[in-house]
Order: sequence, then structure tokens, then C-alpha cells
Amino acid sequence: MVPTNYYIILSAILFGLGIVAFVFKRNIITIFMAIELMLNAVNLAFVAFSRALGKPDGEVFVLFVIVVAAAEAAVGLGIIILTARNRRSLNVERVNLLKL
Amino acid sequence: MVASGHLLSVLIFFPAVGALALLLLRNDDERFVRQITFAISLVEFLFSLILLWLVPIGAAGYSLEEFKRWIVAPPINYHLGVDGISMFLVILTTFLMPISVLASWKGVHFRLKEFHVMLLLLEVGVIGVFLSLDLFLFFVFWEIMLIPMAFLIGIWGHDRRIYAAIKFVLYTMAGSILMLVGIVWLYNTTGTFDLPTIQHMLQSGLLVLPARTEMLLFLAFFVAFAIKVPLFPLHTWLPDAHVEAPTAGSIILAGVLLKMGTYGMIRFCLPLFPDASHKAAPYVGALAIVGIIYGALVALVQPNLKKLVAYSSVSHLGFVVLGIFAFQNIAMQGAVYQMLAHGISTGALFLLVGMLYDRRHTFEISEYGGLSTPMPRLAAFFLFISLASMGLPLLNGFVGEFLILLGTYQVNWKWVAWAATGVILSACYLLWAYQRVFFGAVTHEKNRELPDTSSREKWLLVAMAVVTLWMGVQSPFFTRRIAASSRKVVEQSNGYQMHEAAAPSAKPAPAATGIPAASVAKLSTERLAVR
Amino acid sequence: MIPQTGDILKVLPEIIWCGFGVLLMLLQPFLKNRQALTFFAMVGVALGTLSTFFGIWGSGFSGLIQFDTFSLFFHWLVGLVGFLVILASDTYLERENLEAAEFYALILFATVGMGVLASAQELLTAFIGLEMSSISSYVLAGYRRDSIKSSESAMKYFLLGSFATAFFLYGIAMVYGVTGSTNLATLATADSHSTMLRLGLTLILVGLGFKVAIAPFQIWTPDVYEGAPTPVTALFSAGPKAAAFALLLRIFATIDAATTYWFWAFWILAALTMFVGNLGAMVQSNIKRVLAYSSIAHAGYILVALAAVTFAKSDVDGGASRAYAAVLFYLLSYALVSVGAFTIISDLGGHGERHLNVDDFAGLGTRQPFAAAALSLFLLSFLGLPITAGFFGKLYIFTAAIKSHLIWLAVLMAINSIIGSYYYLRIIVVMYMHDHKGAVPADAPASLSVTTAMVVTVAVLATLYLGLAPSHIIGIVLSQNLMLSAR
Amino acid sequence: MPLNPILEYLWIIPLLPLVGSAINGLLGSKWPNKVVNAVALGTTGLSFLCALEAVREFFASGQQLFRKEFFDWIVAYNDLRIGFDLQLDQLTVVMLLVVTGVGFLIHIYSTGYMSHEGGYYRFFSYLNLFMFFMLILVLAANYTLLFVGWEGVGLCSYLLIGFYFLKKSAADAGKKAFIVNRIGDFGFMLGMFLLFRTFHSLDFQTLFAAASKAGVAVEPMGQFGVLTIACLLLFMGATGKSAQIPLYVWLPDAMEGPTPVSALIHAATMVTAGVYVVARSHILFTHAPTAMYVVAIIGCATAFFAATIGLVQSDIKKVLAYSTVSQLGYMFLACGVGAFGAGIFHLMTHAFFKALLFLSAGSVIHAMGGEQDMWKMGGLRSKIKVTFACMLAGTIAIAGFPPFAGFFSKDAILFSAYNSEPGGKILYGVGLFAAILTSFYMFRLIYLTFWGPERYDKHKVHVHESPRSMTVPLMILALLSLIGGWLALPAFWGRKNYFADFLAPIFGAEEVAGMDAAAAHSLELILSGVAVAAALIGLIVAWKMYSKGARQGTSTGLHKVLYNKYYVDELYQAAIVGPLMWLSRNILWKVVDVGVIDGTVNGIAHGTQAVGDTVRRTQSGNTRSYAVWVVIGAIVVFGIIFWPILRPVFNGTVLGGVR
Amino acid sequence: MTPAILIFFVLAALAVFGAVSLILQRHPIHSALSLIVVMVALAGLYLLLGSEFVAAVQIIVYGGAIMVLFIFVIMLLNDGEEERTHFSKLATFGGIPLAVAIAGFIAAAIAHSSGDLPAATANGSLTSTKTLSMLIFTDFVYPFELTSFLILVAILGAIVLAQREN
Repeated sequence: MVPTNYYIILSAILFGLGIVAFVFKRNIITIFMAIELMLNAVNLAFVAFSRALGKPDGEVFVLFVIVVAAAEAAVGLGIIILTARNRRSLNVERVNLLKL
Repeated sequence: MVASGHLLSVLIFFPAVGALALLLLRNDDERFVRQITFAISLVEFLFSLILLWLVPIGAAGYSLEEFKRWIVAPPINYHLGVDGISMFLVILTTFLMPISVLASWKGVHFRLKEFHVMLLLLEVGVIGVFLSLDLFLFFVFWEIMLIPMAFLIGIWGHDRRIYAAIKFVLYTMAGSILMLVGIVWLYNTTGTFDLPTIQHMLQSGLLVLPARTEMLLFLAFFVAFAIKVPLFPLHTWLPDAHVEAPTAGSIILAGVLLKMGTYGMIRFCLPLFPDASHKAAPYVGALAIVGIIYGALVALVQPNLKKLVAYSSVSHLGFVVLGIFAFQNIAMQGAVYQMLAHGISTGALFLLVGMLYDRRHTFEISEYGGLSTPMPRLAAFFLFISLASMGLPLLNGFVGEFLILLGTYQVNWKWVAWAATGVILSACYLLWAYQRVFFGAVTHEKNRELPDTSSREKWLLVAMAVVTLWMGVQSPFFTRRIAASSRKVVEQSNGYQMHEAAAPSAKPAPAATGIPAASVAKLSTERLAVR
Repeated sequence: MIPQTGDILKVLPEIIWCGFGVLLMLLQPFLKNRQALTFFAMVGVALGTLSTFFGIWGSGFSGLIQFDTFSLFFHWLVGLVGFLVILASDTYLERENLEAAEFYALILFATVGMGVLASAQELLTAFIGLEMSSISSYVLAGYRRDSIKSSESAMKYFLLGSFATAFFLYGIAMVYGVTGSTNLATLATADSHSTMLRLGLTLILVGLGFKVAIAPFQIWTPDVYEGAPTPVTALFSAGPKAAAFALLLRIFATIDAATTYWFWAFWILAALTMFVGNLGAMVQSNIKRVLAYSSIAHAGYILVALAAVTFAKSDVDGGASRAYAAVLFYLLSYALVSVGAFTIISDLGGHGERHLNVDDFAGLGTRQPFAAAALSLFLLSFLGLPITAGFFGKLYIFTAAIKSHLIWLAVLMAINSIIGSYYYLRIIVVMYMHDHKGAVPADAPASLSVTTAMVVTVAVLATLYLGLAPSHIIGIVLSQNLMLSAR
Repeated sequence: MPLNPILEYLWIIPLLPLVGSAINGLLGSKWPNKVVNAVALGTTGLSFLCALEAVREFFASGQQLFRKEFFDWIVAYNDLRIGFDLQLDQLTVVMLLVVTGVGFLIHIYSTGYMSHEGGYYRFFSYLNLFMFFMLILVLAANYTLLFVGWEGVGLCSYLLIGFYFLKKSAADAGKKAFIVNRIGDFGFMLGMFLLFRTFHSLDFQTLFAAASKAGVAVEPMGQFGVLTIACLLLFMGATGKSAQIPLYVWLPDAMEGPTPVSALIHAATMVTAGVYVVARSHILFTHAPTAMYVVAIIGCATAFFAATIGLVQSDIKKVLAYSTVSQLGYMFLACGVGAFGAGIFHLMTHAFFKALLFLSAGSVIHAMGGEQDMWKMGGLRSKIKVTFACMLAGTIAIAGFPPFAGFFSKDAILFSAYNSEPGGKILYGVGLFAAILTSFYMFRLIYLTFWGPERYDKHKVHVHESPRSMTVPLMILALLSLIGGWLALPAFWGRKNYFADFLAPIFGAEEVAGMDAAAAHSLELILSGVAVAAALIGLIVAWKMYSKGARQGTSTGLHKVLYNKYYVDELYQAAIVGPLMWLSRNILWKVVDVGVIDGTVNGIAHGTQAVGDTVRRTQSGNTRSYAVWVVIGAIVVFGIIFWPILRPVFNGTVLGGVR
Repeated sequence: MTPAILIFFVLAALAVFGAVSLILQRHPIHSALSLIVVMVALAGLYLLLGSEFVAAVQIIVYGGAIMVLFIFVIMLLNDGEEERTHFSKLATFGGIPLAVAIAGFIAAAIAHSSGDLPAATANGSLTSTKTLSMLIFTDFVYPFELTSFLILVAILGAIVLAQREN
């Protein structure tokens, strides 16, 4: 059987990659994807744990997380569209009017 | 020690009520506003005079106490009381208030109503400070007083008023916040904010502060007071504040606010932290002496008349601090007396400077000269007050300085040898300034036609001069009432053990101070000591 | 399966708020009158808040939520904030002609989220609540669609917010993984030597730290606060922050491991936050940014009290209660004052929030005496001057800190108050002691609008009430801690 | 009606002038001179009469010392009581009579002299005020009250010197006088404090009783005990008030004041206050030989030093001023060698003839229409006979020719100096030489003024004799300076020394130790002969040099040094005043206050501003860097929370590094 | 080396590859597609773990709904390749290392604490959908209901934000 650590380590790696993506990417949408990636990493961890502990509620959490992710996606994409409309650009670095 | 009536509360809040009434007044009639304010402050003064009868002579403890629960947790009480020391400071305040209202009769026109409201609120804060027996209440008033003064400087002041106002507030804040920390710390140690209770605990040995804690607490309080006084290295807010403040502001500032610092030292630093005070005394004394000489020397070379007077305050207050930290009866009484004397004489000096300013709108000494010719009366008053300020016998300045120096000499003659040079220097800067302003031929054409004192100004100055003279000749009237309280302070500052050996009746019974016996019992059961 | 009425009653406020939110959306097509909507929304918030009276003490929904004085307090707090913000927004929405219904609905849903956070006893529920308030907040931040700033602030808030959320969630995952539970009651005594628990709590702290804007997670605050519509900023500064603190405090107070792990983090972050907030505020010219930084600083002060909890917990003579009380009182006073302050600002800002530079306030003391006086009072309360709410807030924190022997932290706090006093005074000085350079902007309102005036009056009265007679509130918040520490 | 009305109400004597001063000062401005005169003269005259009556009652009651406490002035509850207490004894009597008597005469004189001056009322108000303080000074029964008068007379001298305040020199002189006096008072106060510390009282009675009690040992020469130091401090005050080295500098400048002021304050009364204090504290001094010796040396030196300066001055009043300084030196010399009686005696006679000289000089100046430079006078003896006669009398008296007063007093002083130990002979020698100089410069003054060619412009100046109001006091004083000395005839004249006997109850009988009467007499005879010879020498030399109308030579060398008073003023200016001002302005104010302290304060402010700016710069507005900040924050939190776990790792590496 | 472990590594490699390519791809569409790859891989892992329902939801909701939404928006906004600007010095120089650092931290912490984890996942018995639904509608009914309102908020927000000015 696959040791739980493997899954957790994998989720950690994915989570880290998500962070990297977040700070590395410029396109707002892609950055948002990075967040989704991180959430997926979390989900993996949840499922792995719940299976390891033999407690199903972890999987319930995953469902909740997915729902939240969906909600965030809706709002987030709305915001992105708004920004694009106001700024004519999706480069996060060009959206820096508020500063100092 | 039973609370008789609510005179003290009246004293504190009557001006506040007056201020409120003033706010509701319509603004257009300037004269009316002035008269109302003057009436209020005058009535307040008369109220305060009642104290002279109600406060027993020769009783060390607090009288006319008022005690009321204010806040449950932490146990903060509305606890007022007055003794010989605070009584006179209150009277000084109430006396200077009508004076300063009259002083700004002609000078101030801009947003007149607010101006007078600020004055009255200031009075509330100051009197509250002098009458509070609850550390916390004291702090509250201490902070309240700050804002009106800042506004007085910042709105009705002169060119660099804003800089001065902010400087004043920040300086004071810097001290007072640390004091708050100290107060809270003390509260955590003792479980109460009530001054008499804490003193009782110290006397009866329920409370034993470790040396280090005591020193830190002492510093937390002392720095706040030292800034207010101001003691030598912390004094630079004073000249700015004074020069920029309107006449009334300067009078109150010099006359009363500075005294809050020295009062705090007498009321809190010495009784609560005797050992720390003794440890710190050498340094404090040194600073005070430096202040005396330094202030005088800097005043000597000021081209700005008001700054000169301001620095002279630094010098004079140095004497007071010196007297306080001599832990000696004569010196202590002298210090308290000097606080009053300085309040009157320096107040009068600022009054006079203000009158000059009303005529010429400058403080530059070089702008004046030969004023004796156009305005002999003003010149005469100015000389009279200057003499008082430089400590000429039979005027109020002398008694204080004499007592302080004499008393201090008994314990440390070296200090006095240095401090007494201030007596010489004060003559130097005051007389030189006087000569440059009033003697010689009139140099500026503008000055030739200046009017002499108006009747209003004349009677103001007469009042000041009379008080000055009376204080100088009849000093026992004051010292007799001050003596007991100041002796108690000295006693306490010289350690509680010996005091315990002395008459136990001197101790205020906790019940009388309004503290529920239960709390005291609790205190006595668990010996309080800081970890 | 239908949950018992007891459980329903425990979440009555949330239900009512949600209900009214939905109703608002349904009514919007028919009810064009803005005032009516405002009134309706306010009624909703009020009813929800009052419905707490029907609440039954104890935990509900199989231990997911806990209805105790603590949550009661925070329900009232967020309810009050929502109520005032809605009232304050009325003028604003009219001026910027924005749709009212959705706005109020979002505020209501945000309030729901905060309510959930306040009473959540279980991390995932808390997470849902957090998301609810956050998502509504994202939208509210970008509510002025035509404004570039508004949309930008929404974008930043959203991206960084969800970034932090991910951390928070990952933390929950770790905690769950090591303990097999996310229920605080179960976690209370979890073995505190497991590295993974430590990791989980760390990540949770990161997530919540972002929400309450403690340095170095404060970075988003000024931008978002500046860009968002000012009433929304008022909401941000008061509501979500308080709610997040509620959760933080609950976790911190309940889970022993958290207490041990987080203490030093709180100590250091408190110092850092205070300094960042105050020093940053000193150099700002836009008053919204000034207040944003000041809100960071205040978060720092609250952290001081939280740090005090640690020691206090071990302390016998009710030190902990003191610390909790300090936090709650401070949150309440700060919330009220800052709502008041932001409301005034939103009114003074003028159409399109163009007059928000500190210098635009010059001569306000003569132009609008009431507004100037009120704003000064609020600023003095921020500054912590006596007879204002802020003063006792500070005092209680000082007391708590010193009680737990965090003398140096207290001293740092004192130093910060001094720094703080500088920029608060600067604003007052400008209002009273400067004359307006050039002409006063034409569209600068002659006086506060009625609704604004109402809000401000309430805030003023509250400030003075808390500043003069804090005993009642303190009585309440002191009694509450027993519930908290009783697992 | 009490038994001794005036004694019981002794305060009347000082109070009267005060009342006069107050009335004139407050109301006089509108009144004609006559009324002002009436008030001023009335009050002073009345107090003179009261003084006489008081003296009568004092002797009638035949008590050693009359002392009465009138009211408390400064009180520190059962630690200190300083009352408004007056006392009367022989010493006081002398001073009292001198002050009121001479004072009254000078008042009369002033009515004439000042009649044309502006601020007439002001002048008399000040003058009366001075009388008040001076009387307080001599009547005081404790040091503090004495100090009141002490400071008060200083104030009045300030006011009167600066009477012509339009003249800068006058204002300067007044200021200088006050400040220099303050320097003396500094010492005086310290002396008081020390005495209080030692004896817990400042009342003369208790203090001296305690001091003379056995147990307070006489401190042998060279030992600096409490008493010695106290006495030196008091003497420091005296040097200020009585213009002794090194604080004499103010007196010559004080001549800026109106001449009657110079006569009253700067010759007859105030400047002798120092001598009075030393005499009053003689019990302390006699217990402190070192202090005594210092007094003697200072006095002797001053006597000589001032005389030398007096030799060459051209301003008639300046000459008199330096002579005053010099004469005061004699008095201190007397006190220093223990002959307090002689000192006081000289004080009295000096009061007579020096007042006379000043007033005559004033009369001369009046006659010359305000001219004070002797080189612009000459040949006046025929024109103003009365003045000339009186001035001559005064000169003879001061020069020390019998039977004028000066001879007896100075003789007594020199005699006691000669007999004093140690170094009495030297003191005597210097004193004698000073006497020669004295008679020289005085006769120089006479010759330059009254003899020789008329060096003034006859068309401008119309020399005229002064009015009655001025000449009458002159004559009275002249008479006094003739007979005033007969009160204390030297023993060898076989007559009693009334004065010494009179003061005996205070100073004790004076006889020369270790010498039988006959020897003493013969010695005294010789010495007085020598003294007369000395005076003659001075006279003759002066005659040779000036009677035939000398011309003012260009001053060179020593003469120049003398003419410029040894450049002492310049020295003080350069050594003390200048540096102090420079220090205050350029170091204390500009550097310490503005630079260091305010600099630090503002520096802190700016520093925080700068930090704030850096904080602000992190707010780049770029979401990516914000994300990085969040990451950094996360790392920080990690670091903190995982520290317990990380520490061993770090330590390991560190140790590894060590190994 | 049991087959399960083999599958795990294949899927894990796939997921990591997807994540990395998400980072390296310059065009949002490609990034989106690589994210889908990750999700599919994760779905596989869920199956491997034996939680079929979650796997299904993962595919349907995530891969289906959400990612479609993404792609839709990308198309809508039609934003070309992202420009690699370097306005943020901090992100340019500090970004990657710091991100790697925190990731490393987390990973290290997990590795360090692997001791207190259950050694291996429970044997292949699947979690039945029934169990899940029971849980959802009993213990977690409250959050469940809340999520419904969450969705409502999301819709509302989307409308508010995306609707054009009138």
C-alpha cells in the first residue's frame, strides 16, 4: 500500500508549486489558477488523511472546499473581467495605481 | 476626614458648566462673552477661597474628601481631596484665570467664544489634577488639560504656533504615556489606584517594592513630571510654547501648568518611592542646578523678551526641584511657596510682556528702548515685578528662594553654593533686559507715542503687584497652612519605618479614605511584593 | 434530517440575516426607493442582532458552533457595525449612484460570515464563515465598477485574500491530519509535541494574520482600504477584522498547543505591527491611507493583549479574563470609533471621493464645526486620550500586558502611542489651525447629510459612553471568558 | 500710653520715610515741588526726631539692649522663625543718628540742588525709600531682616544712580552697582546659611550668645573653621556693599547719580553698611582671627590702592569717590585689627566730612553750571566763599589735621593697627602712606578748584553761590566735622574717650595689650605726630604742584595706568563678563539648546519620518511583491514558531563552524 | 514496488509535470490546460486512495465546471501571451527563492513529522457515497446550508461585478 507520507509530500510539493506560480506568473488569470492549484493540494492532503485515519469527514471537507473554490472562481473571474475592462490589461504588474 | 459637601467637585466642574453655557451662547456679542467668562472665573475664584476656611491648619491629611466608585474593573474611584499644598495651587489657578481673561480682553478677537471655552476647560483639567487622590483620575485630568492648552497655542498663538503646539503635546505625551505604564504597573502591584490606600500600604509595610521596580516606577513618574517642570535637558518645548502662546496661555502655562510637574513630584514621587527618590536625588539635584544656571545664562542672551522670561522660568523652577529633592522641611515648604510666588511673578511678567506686544506686536528687545518716557506706569510695574522675580526681600520671590536655599544648605551646602549663583544671574538678565527696554532715549519712532497702561491694565497690574507684595511680607499666612502637609511629605520621603515609629494617628485610617475594609483586609492578608 | 430547534435558535441571527439578504435581492425589482431598502436592510440587521436573545447557551450542530457570551458579544458587535454601515452608505450610494439592494445584501451576507466566525467551534465551519465574509468583501471592495481604484483594490484583495485562505486551509488540513478532528473542543488537549500540529497552527496563524492585517501580512491593507468605497472601508476596518480576531482568540484560548506555539509569534508580530502601522501612517497624505495604517497599528495593540493571554492563562487571579476583556473591549471601541471616522470621511470625500487628502480638510473647524469636532474626538480616541473609548481600550491592554509581566511590550506600545499621537494630531491641527489653501472645492458639502450625522452622533455618544462609564461593557466581557476557557 | 512710646513702636522710625516715599511716589507726580518737599522733609525730619526720642528713652530705661519682635515674616513651622524684629543698642544708636541726621540734612540740601530737575517727586520718593531701608538695616535684630535693608539700599542706589535714565552711562552704572552688590550678597547669603546651619538661628541675640559661649573655640590663625568661613562670607558681602577690593568697581561709576545721592548713599551711609555688619558681627570675627586678618589686609590694601587712583582723577566727584573707597578701607582696617570702636568712630566722622565734601562739590558743580572737570575750574575761592570755607574744612578734616574730626578717628585706627599682631607695623606703614596720599589728592582738589587761574569760559559760566537750602546744611556739617572728633580724644590729652566708653558695652573696653598706660600714651603721641607730619607732606607736595595753576599734562606711563584705574574694569570685562556672554550665546544657547537638545528631539522626529518612508516604500503597489511579502511573513512566522525545533540545528552548525 | 506505488508515482509525476508546465507556459490557455492535467491526475490519485465520489466530483466540478469557466473567460478576454515584466524587484529577485524556501519549510516540516502519521492508507475499502451524504446531512448540515448561501453570494457578486454600466 502507498504510505500516506507520499501523498502528503506530493501535496506539499503541489502547494509549493502553487506558491511559486503565484509569485512568478503575471497574468491575473494564471495567478488565480495558481490558487486553484494550491486548493487542489489541500484537497489531496484532506483525502489522504481521511483515508489514513479511516474518517470520512475529511472527504466531506474536500467537497466543501470544491464548492468554495467554485464560488471563488465565479467572483474572481468577475473581478478579473472588471479589471480587464477598466485597465485593458491582465498583467498584474500593470495594475498598480494604489501604492505608497 | 469626612467629606463635607461637594465643594471640590464644584470647583472642578463649575468651569466646565460655564464652558458649556458659553458654547450655547450666540457668538456675535464679543463683550458679553468676555464678561460672562470673567464672571465665571471670578465666581470660581471666590469658591476656591472658601478652602481657606475649610482646610484645617496644621492637619497633614486630606480634607473635604469625596469618594465615589467610578469604574468597577479596574477599581477606579472618583476620589478627591485637598491639603495645604494643593489648596494654594488651586487658588493660584483660580486667581490667574480671571487675570488671563482680562489680559486677553483686547488682544483676542478671532473665534473668541472658543478661546474662552478653551480657557475654562483648561481650568477644569488643572484643578482636577491638583485635587485628584486617585492615580488614575489624576492621569485623566493630566491628559485632559493637554488639549485645550494645545489649542490655545495652536489657534490663537503667533507665527510658529503649530510647531510649538505639536512640540508641546508630543513632549508631554512622551512623558505621560510612560507615567500611565507606571500607574498601571503600580496598580498591578497594589491592586488599587487609590493614593491614600497605597500610602497606607507602604506605611504599614504591606507593600514592599523591590529596589529595581521602585526605581523604574519612580522614573516612569518622574520623567513625566520633569518634562512638565521642565527640568534641564527636557526643557526645549517651553521657550517655543511660551513665545508662540497668546498672553493668557503664557500666564496659565507659566503660572500653573509648570507647577503640575513639581506638584506631581511632591505628591507622588517622594511619598510613593522614597528610596528611589533618595537614590536619584544627587542626579536630580545636579540637573536642577544645571537648569538654574543654564536657564539664567541662556536667558541673559535672548534677543526675544518673551523667550527671556521663559528661560527665566526654567531657572526658577530649578530652585523648586532643588528644594523638593533636599528632603528637608524648610526647603520643602520653600519649594511649595516658591511655586506660588513664581506663579504670580512670572504670570505678571508675561502679562506685562503681553501688554507690550499688544502695543507693538513684537517681542524683539531691539525693537523697544526708552519706554519709560512714553509709559512710566508700565515701566514702574515692570520694574516692580522684575525685582520680585529676582528675589528682592519683602517681595514674594525672596521668601521662596531663601527658604529653599537655607533648607537645602542644611543638608548639602555644595548644591546651594552653586544654586545661589542663580540669584546673581537673575539680576543680570532681568536688569539688562529692563535697561534695554525701558531706559535710555526712545530709539524707534513708533515707540514715542505708545499709550501708557489703560485703566483695565492698570488694575490688573495693581492686583498682581499687591499680591506680590503681600506674599513677600505676610509669607506665614501661606507657610503656616503648607507646613503640615509638606512636613508629612518629607517624613514619608525619609522612609516609612521611622514614620511608623512616630505617632500612628498620623496614618489616615483606610476606612476614612473610603476604601472598603474588605479590600484592605485582603491586602493585609497577602503581603504584596512584586515578583 | 431536521436539526433540533435548539440548534436553530443558536444560529437564528445568521438565518435572519441570510433571509433578509435574499429578500433584499427579491425585492429589488419592485422596490425602487433607496431609503426603503436602507430601512429594510437595517431592520434586518437589527432583528438578526436582537434575535440573539432567543439563543440558548451551549454548543450546537454536533459541536460545530458554540453559543456563548463570547459569540453573543461578537454578534452584537458585527450587527452594530453592519447596522451603522448600512445607514452610513445611504448617502454614499446616492451620491455615487450605485445599486442599493445588492450592496445591502452583500453587507448582510458578510455579516453572516462574521457571525459564523464568531460562534464557530469547528475549523471548517469557521472556514466557510471566513469565505462568506471574504467573498462578499471582495465584491464590495470593487463595488464602484467605474472606478479604476475600486476595481484594483478588489483585485488585490481577492488574489491575496484567496492566497492567504489557501494557507489557512492547508493549516486546517494539517491539524486534521494529525488529530483526526477539526473541532476545537477535541483539539483543546491535542498533543502539543507533534510537529505537524505545529505546522498546521502556523499556517492557520498565517491565514488569520492576513485577515486581521498584522505585519508583515498588512501589506494589502492600505491599498484595499483606499480603493474600496469608504463605507465598505468602514466595514472592513471594523467587522471582518473583529470576526477574524474572534476566531483567533477562540483558537488561541481553547487549544493549549496554540497557546504555547503562538506566544512569541504574537509578541514579535505585535511589536512589528505597531511600528509598521504607526510609522507608515506618519508619512501618508491620503486620510483613508492614514486610517488604514492606523488600523494596522491598532491590530498590533490588540496582539499585545493576545500575547498577554498566554501568561494570564497560567495565572490564577483571573489574569486571562483581563486579557480577553481587553481584547473584546478594544475591538468594540475601535470598531465604533473607526466606523464613525470613516463615515465622516465618506461624506466629506465628495463625489468620486476626490477630496480625501489631509490638506482638503484644512479649515474644516470653521466650515463644518460638528464634523470637525466629531472627527477630532474619534482621532483622540484612536490616540487614546481620556474620556474617550480608546483610552480605556489602551488602559485595559496595558493592564493585561503588565499583569502578565510583558513590561517591555507595554513600553513599546507606549512609544507607539507617542508616534501615533503625531499623525492624529496632524489631522486635527490641519482641521483647526490651517486655513484652506485656494478655494474650497465647489461640491464640498456644506454640512453632513442626515444619515451620516445620525451615524456620527451614535458613534460620538458611544465613544463618550465607553470613555466615561466603561464598567457595563467590561462587566459583560469579563463574565464571558469563563465560557471560553470551559472547554 | 506705654512707658516708652517710641521704643514700644520702634517701627515708626523706618515706617515714616516709607510712608513719605509711597505718598510721593504714587501721588507726587501731579504735585508742585513744595508739597513734595513738605512730605519728604516732614517724614524724614519726623523720623529723625523719633530717633532722638528713642535714643533718649533707651538711655533713660538704661538697658543694655532693647529688642522687640513685631511680627513674623518668614516662618517654617517650628524649624525656622524670622521675625520683623528691631533692636536698639549703642552701635545702633550711632548708626541711627548718623543716618537720620545726615539723611535729613541731605534732604534739605536736595530741595535746593534738585529744584530744577525733572522727576523731582521721583527723586524724593527714592530718597525716602532709601531712608526706610537704611533704617531697617541698622535697626534689624536678625541677619535676614538686616539683609532686607541690605538689598533694599542696593535697590535704591540702583534707582538713584540711574536717576538720569536717559543717559546710558547712568543706567549702566546703576545696573553695575546692583549686580556687583549681588555678587557680594551671594556671599552674604551663604554666610547666613552657614550660621543658621551651625547655630540654628539668625537672631543676633541667640546667635552671638551661642557663638560667645564657651565651647565655640576661637579658631587659631590659619585654621578654616565654621566661624572663619562664615565671617569671610559675610565679609564678601561687605566688600560688595562697601566697595572694597575686589568689588569696589561700582562706586566710582555710581557718581553718575545726582550729587546729594553720592553724598548720602555713596559716602555717608549705605557704603558704610559693610563696616556696620562687620562691627555688628564682631563677636563672630573675634572668634575667627584669620577672617579678621583678611579684613585688615583687604581694608589696608583698598585704602592704599584707591588713594593712588584718586591722585590723578580730574573729575571732582571721582576724586571724592576714590577717597571714599580709601576711607572705607581704613574702617575695615580698624575692624580687622580689632578696633571696632575706632572703625565705627571713623565711620561717623567720615559720614560728616565726606558728606560735607560731596555736598560742597555739588555746590561747586552747581555754581559751575554742571561742570565736574577740575581742569575747567580754578580760582573760585573768592567767588563762592561759603562753599570754599566748608569744603576746606572738610578737606582738613579728611587730611587729618587736628583738631578736626578726621585726625582723631584716623589716628585711632593707625594706632591700633600699629599695635596689632601679626604684621601690624606693615599695616601701619601702608596706612600712613595712604594718609599722605589722601591729604595730597584732597589738597590737589582744593588747589585745582579754588586756586590758580580761572580755566573756565567766563562768558558761558556765571559762578554764583548756592541758595540757603544748600549752604546751611554745609555749614552744619562743617561744624560737625570740626567738633565731631572731640568725642574721642586720645588718651594722652588726658581726656576721656567718650566714644569708646559709649561703645564699650558692645565692643568691650579697648586698651593696648601688654603695654602700660604711660608707654601707650607716649607711643600714641608719637604716632599722631607722625600722622600730622604725613598730612603736611601731602599738603606741601600738592601746594608745590598745583597751587600755581598747573596744566593737565598728557598722561603717560604710571600716570596713565592710575588715570585708567589700573584697567581693572577692562580686566573684569575681558576676563569675566565677555567670556560669560560669549559662552551663553554661542555655546549654551546656539549649540547646546538649539543644536544638541532640540537637534536630538527633531532628529528623532525626522528619523521616525525616514523609517516611515521606508515602510511606505515597501508599498510598491505591485501585487506580486505583496505576494512575496506574504511569503516572507509566512517564513517569519515559521521561523518564530519552529524556533524550538530549529535552534538545535543552528547550534549544530555553529558548533560545527567552531570545530 | 507494488503496482499501487507504481501508479502513484506515475500520477504524481503527471501532477507535478502539470503544475510545472502551468508555471512555464506563457499563454494562459496552456496554463489552464496544464492545470486540468493536474486535476485529472489528482482525480486518479483519489481513486487510488479509494474515495470515488470525490474523484468524480473532482472531474465533474473542477475539471468540468470551473476550468471551463476559466477557459471561457480567457477566451472572452482574449488576452495573448503574458508579458514577463519585471516591475517588482522583490518578486524578480526574491520571489522564486523565497517561495521555494517556504515550500521547502512545509515539506521539511511534514517529512520531519511523518512519524506521527498513520503509516499507510487503509486498505482498498471504498468510502461509500452513503457515508458521505449521511455526514453532510447530519453533522455538517450547518456548513452545508451555509455553502448554499455562499454560492448565492458568489452569483450575486458575479452579477454585480460583471454587469455593464447602464
